[in-house]
Amino acid sequence: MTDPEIASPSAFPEPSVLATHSAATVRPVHDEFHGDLLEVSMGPQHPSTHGVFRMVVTLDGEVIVKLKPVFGYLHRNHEKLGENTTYLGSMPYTDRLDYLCSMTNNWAYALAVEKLAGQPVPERAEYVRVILAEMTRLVNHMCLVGFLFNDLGTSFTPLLYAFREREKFIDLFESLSGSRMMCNFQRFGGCRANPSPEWLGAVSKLVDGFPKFLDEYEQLLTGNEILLARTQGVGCLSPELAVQAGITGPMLRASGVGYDIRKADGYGIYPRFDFRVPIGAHGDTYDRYMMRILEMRESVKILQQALRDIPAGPVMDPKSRLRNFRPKPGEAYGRIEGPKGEIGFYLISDGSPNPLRYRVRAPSFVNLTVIEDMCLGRTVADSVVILGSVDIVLGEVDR
Amino acid sequence: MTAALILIALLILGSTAVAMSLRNLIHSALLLVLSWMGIAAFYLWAGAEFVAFAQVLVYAGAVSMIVLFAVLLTRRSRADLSIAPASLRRAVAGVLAGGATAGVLTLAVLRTNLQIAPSAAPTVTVQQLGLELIGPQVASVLVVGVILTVALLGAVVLAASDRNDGKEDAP
Amino acid sequence: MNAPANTNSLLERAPVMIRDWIIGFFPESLRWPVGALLAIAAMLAVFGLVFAFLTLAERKLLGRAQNRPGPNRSGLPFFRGTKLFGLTQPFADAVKMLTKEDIVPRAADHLLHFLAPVLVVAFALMTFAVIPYGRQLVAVDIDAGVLYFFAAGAATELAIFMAGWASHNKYSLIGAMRALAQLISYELPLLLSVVPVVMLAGTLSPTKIVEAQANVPGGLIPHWHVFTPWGAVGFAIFMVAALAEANRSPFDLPEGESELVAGHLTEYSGFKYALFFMAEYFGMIGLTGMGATLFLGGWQAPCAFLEFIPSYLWFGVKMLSLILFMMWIRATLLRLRIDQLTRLAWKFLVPLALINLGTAAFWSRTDSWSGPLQFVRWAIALALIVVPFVVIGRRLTAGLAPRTYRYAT
Amino acid sequence: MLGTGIIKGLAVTAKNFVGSFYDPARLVTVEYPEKQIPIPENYRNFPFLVHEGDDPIATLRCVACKICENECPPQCIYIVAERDEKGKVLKKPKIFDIDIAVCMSCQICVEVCPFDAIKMDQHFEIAAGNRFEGLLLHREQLAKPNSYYQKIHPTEAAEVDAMLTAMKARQAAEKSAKAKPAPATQTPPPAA
Repeated sequence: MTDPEIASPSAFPEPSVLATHSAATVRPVHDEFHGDLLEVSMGPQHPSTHGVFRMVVTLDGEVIVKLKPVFGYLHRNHEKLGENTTYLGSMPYTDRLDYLCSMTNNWAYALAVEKLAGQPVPERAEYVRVILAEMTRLVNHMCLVGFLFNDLGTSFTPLLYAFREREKFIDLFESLSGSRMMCNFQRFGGCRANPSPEWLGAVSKLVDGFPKFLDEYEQLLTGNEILLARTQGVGCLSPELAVQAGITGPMLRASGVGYDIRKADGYGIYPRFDFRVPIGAHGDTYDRYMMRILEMRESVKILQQALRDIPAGPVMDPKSRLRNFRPKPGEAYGRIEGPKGEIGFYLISDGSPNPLRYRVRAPSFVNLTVIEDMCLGRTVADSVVILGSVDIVLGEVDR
Repeated sequence: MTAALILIALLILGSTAVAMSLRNLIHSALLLVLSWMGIAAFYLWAGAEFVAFAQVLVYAGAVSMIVLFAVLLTRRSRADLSIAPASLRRAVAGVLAGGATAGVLTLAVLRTNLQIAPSAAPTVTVQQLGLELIGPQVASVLVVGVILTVALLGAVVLAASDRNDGKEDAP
Repeated sequence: MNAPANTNSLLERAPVMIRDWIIGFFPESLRWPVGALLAIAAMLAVFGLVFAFLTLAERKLLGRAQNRPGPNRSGLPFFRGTKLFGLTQPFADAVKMLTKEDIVPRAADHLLHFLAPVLVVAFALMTFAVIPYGRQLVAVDIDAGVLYFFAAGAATELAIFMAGWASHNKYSLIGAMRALAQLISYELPLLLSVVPVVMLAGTLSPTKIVEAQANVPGGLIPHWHVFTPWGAVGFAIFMVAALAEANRSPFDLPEGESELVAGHLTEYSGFKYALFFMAEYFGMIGLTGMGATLFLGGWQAPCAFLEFIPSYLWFGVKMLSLILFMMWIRATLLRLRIDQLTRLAWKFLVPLALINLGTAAFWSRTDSWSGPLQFVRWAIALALIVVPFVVIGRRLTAGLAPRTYRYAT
Repeated sequence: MLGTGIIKGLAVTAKNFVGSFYDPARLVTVEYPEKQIPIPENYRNFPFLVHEGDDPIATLRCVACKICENECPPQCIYIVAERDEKGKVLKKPKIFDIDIAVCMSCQICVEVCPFDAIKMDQHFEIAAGNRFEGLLLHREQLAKPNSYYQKIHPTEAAEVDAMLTAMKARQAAEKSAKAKPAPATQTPPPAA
């Protein structure tokens, strides 16, 4: 069906509305000398939109005058499903939200339910959760950086280097939780299985070798003049607009706002680890790329500290119940610093085994709302790079 | 050899004639380029390789692009141009103009005494051409140079005036 | 031109002898056309095979650079189990391309849609006529060969425009416009980088340019143009511009797959797409061939005593090494945006090529300097080139540098 | 200087290109059908039913208590309990279907099963000709011997067997204690 609002060019809002909305000054749409505007629909089947996401782009020559994001193609009714299954039943579905980092999704959901039911978590489980979360952050940032350079036009070389390293981490997830990406590993009150010393040894060996990979990766890319030209000054996001739009994660820190939930909330046992939070200055695509690289280096530090002083003991709280788990009526909001930003679960319980309301605060969805402001005045090639730097996963955007 | 000559002449005339009659502007522009290629073939037949390749390089390479871009970018205004219904007055004006130019051309051709050159023209090597250009003809080369730079600067000014009312494009 | 002893070595004269032997069978009047047809057939066969194995080499090189083996599964049709390290992959691709359905969009301009790939390949092949592959191995020895080469190269733009326009699709139109902007803006540095060579060699004919780079008997350093200051910079500019003319890696904007799907090739499939693909490789072969002829001494051996190896092998080695360098670039570099690409051409390559012209003039004027003056000559020439390179380079990348970041408390 | 970043990048790709010929870390592709990557022990794909003895259907551990059917998030398990001639429900599943097209191998059924009757398999090459009958596995196709379970999950199987034998021993001890002083104590119902 043709969306009436897009179809007829005359239905464009007055340029004055657009002008106040964003910094780019937009020429009147129909003046004679400049010719008409070209409307191009990029997606949903487009090689570089990271899944089924569509951008209806109005071009004046090469410059974007209007960009309307259209998503919802991957909507699977995740939240209504959450209301019809038990609390445990929703856990495997959280793997399918942001399918690149299932461990952090599980942890956020488990944290929310533990807050709701006041469930204590043993010490070793906290350490295991931190280790798995930081490993997921490395995996996600490697994927992002790889795909970003694929959008920039390298023929898969950085992507394949990043995936070579990611495979090693994914294999460790598989040997622990049984599945590479759909781990379903956290439970309310701890983890499902106790990692063996050999597994922890393999993780520390892999983590110690990781900075060497990062150095080689930065040597390939960070100084590259074409990369500097293509990403510096492209897609700038002002700190004020970022805060107003509720942006979180590396995108927010790239714009200069040093807000990291691991430091702000201090959930789990993060206060025990010393790590730094990198901040950008310009909020452009290059800063967002460097945020991920520097965050990977910080995650390696956290992992090394956690692996060094992980205690022995059980990973599952004995009083935790798997079946007919009925938390007392009330509500809770558990959030963690996922690789893409603040991923939070808001639960309302009415005492029955199914939650009354099950709401997911997905970072990709919120970070995507400012895509038009960053793309106005840029060219088509830039819009693809800006979308790549926002790091969206459609499973999380559409839920 | 004359058969090839006639063939090329027919090619040039044919393509320009068809180009005039076609509705589709792009097709006529491309046929125009074909006629330029025909002229380059003429130069080759006359043994002036340098001029032939220069013709192909300049016309088929660059001027054809300008023509096609012009046709492409003014596509919009063509729609508003309403062609007046075929009236007798326009037909008469057309025939008159055509007749006048044809008359002038045939007069010029008849008036000049074209001797048939006894033997093929001496092949001029590129080096001689170069020396000739830099030697006695150096003034004309410099004048042409100045004209081209002025044209280039004009284009830059035109484009610049178009750009500064749009958003300043960051490097 | 000295005539070292080896010109009569069997391998050296083999191709010419075969040609004369075959021509011998024909009456006098037919000699010329048969010779021409023979040359065409030989070139098509050789460059057809070179194209086939170049696609395989590219995929293997790209694969190995990305820690994967590249195509190694294709075997022979009837010997099921044999693994030939992918050597039959190009023929498998050819069969696939031939059997794929050739879809022409209904709204497309059928005549132009069909004509575009034909013309692209025709013009790409026409450029092969003037490249000297060996001592007597040049198809057509025209006086203005270099100009002919770039004239044929410039005509391919026409065909790319036809492809973009005839597909009647938004993406192809933007792709075609980008391709034209790129080709036109890179034709200038390409030609300007060749002008010093023509100026120093004093001729436009490729064979004479190669002979100008012959080695002094007994000399060890080859007398190629690339070993002079203006030659090195000219060669660098030529290679960058050649990358852009052949739509290769940092400049493969027209079929920038991440934005415009496949640029002006979106509406092509099956054999027509293969023709465009072939034309890109022929363009690459032609440009690297001409680059080797102009700057790397065509079929000249690096030094006198190495001349027992036949001349066409030297040409092959140089051309293939340049092509492998282009593939190496493709495995590494990102793609430039259309305005950066044209800005690089107009604000960086053209001024540098003009300054290079000046240095070449200085170089030719100071030919008579010898002894200590030789170093002074090199120093001045290098200064004439490097200083503007650094100044314009810094202005081009003003404000672009890897940044250092601070951390939140 | 302008070109240095690009040259460094070229150096990295060259290092990887050369490295791929001698350094195994730089050539990571495993050519699948000929060479296979060893599967880690914890790997799980689709569930299967464990049976002790040699007759698969009779000695199934599953008692058709339908806990897994209720707990399975995508509801892909369908159980109908066996009934004897008088209609009394027996502790045997007459029908036990798992639609592995729907199953997402989340192994919640394994966690909630009190009788360790269902475990996760490691067999992933299961292409079927038809989407409906082909991927709907019945009791006969699901049942696999305990020895197979010990082969694919050695450590886990060892714990399960140890726990089962301990429970059997405890029950036997209680039965004998109950049989000797018949009326003395009322044995507590086995933990649900």
